[in-house]
Amino acid sequence: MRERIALMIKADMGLFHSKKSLAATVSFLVCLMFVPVYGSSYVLDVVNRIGIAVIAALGLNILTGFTGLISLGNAAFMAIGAYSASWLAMRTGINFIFCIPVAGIITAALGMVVGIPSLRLRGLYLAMATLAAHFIVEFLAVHWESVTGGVAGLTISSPTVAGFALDSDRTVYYLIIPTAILSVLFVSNIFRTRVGRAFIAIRDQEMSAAVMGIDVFKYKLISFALSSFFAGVAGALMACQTRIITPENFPISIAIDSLAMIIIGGLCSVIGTIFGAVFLTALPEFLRLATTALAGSFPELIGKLASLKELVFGLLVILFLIFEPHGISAIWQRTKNRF
Amino acid sequence: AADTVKVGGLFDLTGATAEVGKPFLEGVRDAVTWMNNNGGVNGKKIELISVDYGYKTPEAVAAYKKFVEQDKVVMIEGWGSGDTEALKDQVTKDRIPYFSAGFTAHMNNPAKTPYNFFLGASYSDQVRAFLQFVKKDFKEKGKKPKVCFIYPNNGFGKSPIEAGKLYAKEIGIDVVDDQITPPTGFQDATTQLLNMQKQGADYAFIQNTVKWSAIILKDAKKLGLKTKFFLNNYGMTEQLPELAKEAAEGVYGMATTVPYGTNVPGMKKITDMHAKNHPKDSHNLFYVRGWTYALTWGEGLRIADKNKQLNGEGVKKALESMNNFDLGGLVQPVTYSGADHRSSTKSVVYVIKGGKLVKVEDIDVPRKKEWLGL
Amino acid sequence: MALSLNTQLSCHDIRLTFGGVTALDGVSFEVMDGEIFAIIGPNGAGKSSMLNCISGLYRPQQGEIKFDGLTIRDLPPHQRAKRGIARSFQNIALFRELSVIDNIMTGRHLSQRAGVISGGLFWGWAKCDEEHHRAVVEEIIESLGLQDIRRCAVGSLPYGRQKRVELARALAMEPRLLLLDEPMAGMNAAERDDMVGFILEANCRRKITVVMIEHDMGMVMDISDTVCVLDFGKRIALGSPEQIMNDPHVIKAYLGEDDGFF
Amino acid sequence: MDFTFLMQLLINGLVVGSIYALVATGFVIIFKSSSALNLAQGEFLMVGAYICLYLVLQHKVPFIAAFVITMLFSALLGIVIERTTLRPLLGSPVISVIMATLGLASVLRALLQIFFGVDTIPFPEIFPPEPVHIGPVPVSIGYLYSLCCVAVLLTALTAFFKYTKSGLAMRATASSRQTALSMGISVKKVFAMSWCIAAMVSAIGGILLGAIRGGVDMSLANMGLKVLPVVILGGMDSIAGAVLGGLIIGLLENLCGGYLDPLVGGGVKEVVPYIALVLILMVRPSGLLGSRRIERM
Amino acid sequence: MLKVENIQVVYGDSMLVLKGPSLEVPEEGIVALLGANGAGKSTLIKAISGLLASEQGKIISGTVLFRGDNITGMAADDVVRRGIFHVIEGRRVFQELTVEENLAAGGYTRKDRAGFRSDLEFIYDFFPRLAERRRQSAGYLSGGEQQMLAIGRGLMARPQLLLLDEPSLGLAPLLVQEIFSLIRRINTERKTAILLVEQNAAIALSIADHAYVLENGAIAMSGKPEELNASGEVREFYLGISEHGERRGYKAMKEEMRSAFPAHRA
Ligand SMILES: Nc1ncnc2c1ncn2[C@@H]1O[C@H](COP(=O)(O)OP(=O)(O)OP(=O)(O)O)[C@@H](O)[C@H]1O
Ligand SMILES: Nc1ncnc2c1ncn2[C@@H]1O[C@H](COP(=O)(O)OP(=O)(O)OP(=O)(O)O)[C@@H](O)[C@H]1O
Ligand SMILES: [Mg+2]
Ligand SMILES: [Mg+2]
Repeated sequence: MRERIALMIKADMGLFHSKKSLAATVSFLVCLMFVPVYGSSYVLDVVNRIGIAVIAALGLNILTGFTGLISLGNAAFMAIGAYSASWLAMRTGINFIFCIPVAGIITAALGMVVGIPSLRLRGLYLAMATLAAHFIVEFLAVHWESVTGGVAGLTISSPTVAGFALDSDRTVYYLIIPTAILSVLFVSNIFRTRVGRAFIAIRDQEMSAAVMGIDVFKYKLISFALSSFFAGVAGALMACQTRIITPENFPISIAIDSLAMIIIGGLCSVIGTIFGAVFLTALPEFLRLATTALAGSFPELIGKLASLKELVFGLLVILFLIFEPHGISAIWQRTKNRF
Repeated sequence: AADTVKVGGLFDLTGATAEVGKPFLEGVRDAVTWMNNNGGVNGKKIELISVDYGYKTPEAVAAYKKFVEQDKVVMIEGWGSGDTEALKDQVTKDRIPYFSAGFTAHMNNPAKTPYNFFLGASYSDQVRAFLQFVKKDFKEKGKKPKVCFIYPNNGFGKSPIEAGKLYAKEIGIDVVDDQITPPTGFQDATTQLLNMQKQGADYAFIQNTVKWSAIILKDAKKLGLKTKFFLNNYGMTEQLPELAKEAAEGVYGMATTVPYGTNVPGMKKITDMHAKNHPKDSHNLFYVRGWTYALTWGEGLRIADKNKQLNGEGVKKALESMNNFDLGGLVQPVTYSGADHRSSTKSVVYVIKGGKLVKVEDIDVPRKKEWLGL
Repeated sequence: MALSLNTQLSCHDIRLTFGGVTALDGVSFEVMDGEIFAIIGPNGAGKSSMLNCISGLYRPQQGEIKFDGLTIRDLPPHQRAKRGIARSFQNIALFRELSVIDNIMTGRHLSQRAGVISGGLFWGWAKCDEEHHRAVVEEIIESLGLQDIRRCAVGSLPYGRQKRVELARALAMEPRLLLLDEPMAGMNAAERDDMVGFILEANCRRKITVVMIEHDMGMVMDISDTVCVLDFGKRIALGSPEQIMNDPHVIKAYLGEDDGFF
Repeated sequence: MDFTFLMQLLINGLVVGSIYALVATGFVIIFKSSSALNLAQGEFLMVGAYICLYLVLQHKVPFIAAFVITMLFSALLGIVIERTTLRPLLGSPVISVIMATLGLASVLRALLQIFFGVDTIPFPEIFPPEPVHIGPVPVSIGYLYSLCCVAVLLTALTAFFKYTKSGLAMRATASSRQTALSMGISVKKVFAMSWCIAAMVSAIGGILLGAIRGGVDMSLANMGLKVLPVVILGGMDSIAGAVLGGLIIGLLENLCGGYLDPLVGGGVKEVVPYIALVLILMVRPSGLLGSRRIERM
Repeated sequence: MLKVENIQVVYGDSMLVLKGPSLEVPEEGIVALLGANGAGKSTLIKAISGLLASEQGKIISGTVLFRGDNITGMAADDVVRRGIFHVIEGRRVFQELTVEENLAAGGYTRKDRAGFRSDLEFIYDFFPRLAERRRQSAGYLSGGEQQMLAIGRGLMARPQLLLLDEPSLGLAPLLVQEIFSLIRRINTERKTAILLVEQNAAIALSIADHAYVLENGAIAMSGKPEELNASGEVREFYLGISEHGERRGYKAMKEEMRSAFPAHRA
């Protein structure tokens, strides 16, 4: 009896539900290792952007999907991460690689400050406070020229690791993708433990969470901190990838894209976040390639084709929501169950 | 195939600058067709691969990588300041000449950005020309003229301001005020104008695109301001009188390309192509600008090909060998050199009269060395 | 009956108003360690409000609440939970998207230690800790007969089952004081029997003091040690079940003359 | 001089605020029936403006007639959108609905681009270009119209929600769809109606804005985002709140633009609404006039 | 009047909850439906009122006939317009609306203004607590008050068939009696037929003309109240009456437990 229960517990707690899924994951990771060997720098650029999007969206999913606090501040957090890493690297001369986690921590601290209104604000009202944070950060990025370089922004020299310069898509890949994988693992783990459960409890029933002994405000702040940590790291990686950051790199549309990723991927699903990030980063790329190819044959139509791109994008989003309101992760679950 | 020359084109057809991006693209494309019909690049056809990047920098970067790796283009017709800035190191590394339709002065210093080009007087030189005009125009004795700059808070907006302030000081003009508008999406500039009025500015230079300039002018008209307004080469277009209506009357502005249909030798082929390809579209000087860009780098490609150096570096060299290359009056004659990518420092001042753009005068700004990149 | 005479919870002169509505009006009572204390009264009398004051969801405008002799009046709910107060709700307040197990696991929140970083790494002791508490929860699941639904999302369970999960979640906190708001509402006779069993077990075996609100008079009179009657926010009676049953005020305000249904 | 300056700022703030209020009202109507934020609000404005423009320019329809046709068209559009996009999403979480409105925004923008191109189309002068003077302050006539519209809409909509059966049905539906259904309220009809009304209100806003700006183009949609703080400040479920919020933000922007901008070198006007918003929300978590969230066990 | 025939219901494509029960409500009758938690009682009446659709539930076979018309799978609002009103279990009031607005929403499908007013008066008379709170948001009402409001809404609609899901939930004993006499009254005065789901089996059986027992999604027993009252199983599980014919008490159980674990903390 005891053993049975113990076994059951082990099975419940594992990240992988079967040997097969573990094997599949491992082989996928091995394949990922070899992308830079075969992929062109265009492909790598897209994959790198996906990796960054995964980290950022993962952060947002902690806050919005799991804790139920809708945030439009993700772009701002990414900006904070990007600027603080770059500023640190430039000012102190510390290797950029080490500035990335520090930037994450700085962003986490500021994220907590942004989270303070969550003490009193709920739902869309809180979302608006985070939107306010976005515009305030944007204002500072433009005006605090001594740190941010104003509208001209900052240019970062490429970091080096053990003599290797991370100056190409190929090399940056080995920084971004492992970070993304570690982030996925970390977040999956969080949701097997009490911290993750506390987040979900707060989302589902705040008062009853408080009565269970969960310090609601503290955990909301933790959620903000954790979420902005990942966004900050994503921002720092983005700085590393593009090597020039300006206020225009972090428009509100990035925050909205992050939201779209987690909703289309599946709220409170880690795997869904990955799918969402892939989908929303690759889709515009795909649509652009398609319309460019078409425009080659019908040059007169290029204007209309360009609009068509946006039309298809919007339609896909709507259709997705209609036919799979629980996101890609639900489709994934179903296909997985079939095997 | 060996008998084509590939050129990548990044255009904005759906993003924030689509309304100027579209006629520009059409101009470039018609010019390419025209060149191909008229001998091409010494018999080789130019293949323009155009991509709409929606004014989103990451998409521009991705498209650029595809151009270089998969399409193997020899040069790129770029567009805005975001993509240009983001790619400036990359193009230097890859040796890909990169034309942009932004006129920021810091792109014309080959010591820093050897592969970046644009065509026409920089924003800074336009402001200098404006200041020269003010100096001449201001008649009140014993007083210094007061000027104000109105610009949006972004790279494009700020680009000429420092240069402008320095030059104003140099020639004895007071800059009384900066008025900052949002980059996009405002419908009211009253507070900025009221503040400007308080400072008593005699002249104002609006560094903005036509639709936002029109809003500012309308509000100025509503407030009954006496200030004389000047626009840059994205504000002074055929659209201004349509949008700002009476408020546009008497407003001055700079043009780097002649308005569509102007009676200059180079215009005929343009109006012909237009009648053939877009009989219904109404066109403006951005369409002409597209032409001038394509004709210029088309010439570059031709020279490079003649030198048997049809690659990025060769095209750059070819462009830098151009001296007073004349496009039939469509744009000031083009001169590039290895040390200076200012194609011209001359601006043409227009004024709106009876809803039309009327040429006032040419203003040449000295080609000073220390102004390179500023 | 071996009831200790230590006061565990004392409420003194509690007054709670919402705008113009007076929900509680100078209510006082004491709950002994280990007893079953029932609060009854007509609808809207202020019973749930009283529990909310004890668990910290409402803050009374006036009065004193002491737990183990220390005032808890100004503590936020989670700190009261730390002191050992657990509760269930009248309108079920489970975490709808979580499974039954995870709902009950939240009850272990205070006993667990893992933080963000150790949790994220899920290595060594964080893992052991999780396994250990999981085992405790499995035990509670078994003793309340919830095995068959342990992996179900609670949102779609029938009302009666949800009430039971709520009790399990509260028990998982290993509280000293358990507040139950209508634990048997919506159950049939057989299920009521089970529920009474669970409550008595909690009280006797786990030594948990119980304060409960119930409209099932038969059950209240049978199992509680003390009954407090509220009406219009005022305490109208307090005493042993026998005293209450015969109290004319209580009969008039609450029970009715005809006691045919219990 | 300084007093005039203040007066100018105040009056300009009020009239500009009235446009915000008008747009914000569209948000509130949708929110009141479905608890969702319509992020395609800006595109709704654009549709109204473009349709009216198209009728006037291409078909030479007199402005009043064009206005009426635009209203009818918008109503129809509201219904079509409800049918095709919102109704299939009936059971989904609110956040999905919000996301869908974002997709909708893309679709509407793309369609408008395909039909009308990306150029700024000059708006015919439907109001006399000469401003009227309120005291020393010149005000564009378009803004006066918007003030009137706001006043009319405020009373009409408030009465509608408070005293009519349909208004009650809308509020009931927002509160709980399932329970509303069990009352015999047709949730579908309620949604159709609210999208219909919201689209019409937005069209009015779009036409006025187009007329005030003198041209219509894709950037008109930015107004949707711009007005968000207004809606939240007033309280998302209050028409009066939207109006109050609009006026307050209008005033605030102008006062800060007038007095603070010169001090810090511009751009304050853009953030100030947000800073004020957060401060006010900390005191009133559901906006100035929004109904408080019910949290009770 | 209402006839449910072999109805099968699944939730979310897979979970079969109703396994073909049939049931009938005669004109002007009161029918009680008993059953354990999770037996599917609420599901059954949701299937009648059309509210299943909003919970991912589906009727996969069987029919629901109302006065001879097939209303299987009809939209909930249409069902209400035909005269069937469902008082949902668990006090689903419109929290943000005031008490009076809630009642008005109950009368949404009505056309007669005068009757509307008099019914409102009638409800306030019957539930004075609601009258006191008429302008207050319903979300702030106590549990019992919300239940009163939910029932009040059902009365406002003046349906021909009223489906009541656990009306006595959370109501004080005195009020429970009153509510059930009210149900009787509505039944006789207004000729409203009633289908009643109730855990308090004793009182439900006391007013019903006919009763069904649902177990595991199927009808396990049905008959006149007297017949059910006589059944051992019903007595044991639903009425809580022991074999000896008296109400089962918990006193003994408590004594037993207390003596089994005597040592209380000192
Ligand atoms: N929305 C739903 N989705 C999935 N399963 C559901 C849903 N609603 C109910 N169920 C399941 O259907 C079964 C019957 O539920 P139902 O609510 O009809 O029971 P009931 O007899 O009314 O019980 P109670 O007395 O507790 O109200 C239960 O096992 C429940 O888990
Ligand atoms: N947050 C609140 N705001 C306003 N009024 C409230 C609030 N909470 C409770 N009330 C009012 O206080 C009174 C007492 O409510 P309470 O919930 O304590 O009653 P109760 O005794 O639990 O009744 P029931 O048996 O019906 O659950 C009610 O009239 C209710 O309307
Ligand atoms: Mg209560
Ligand atoms: Mg039920």
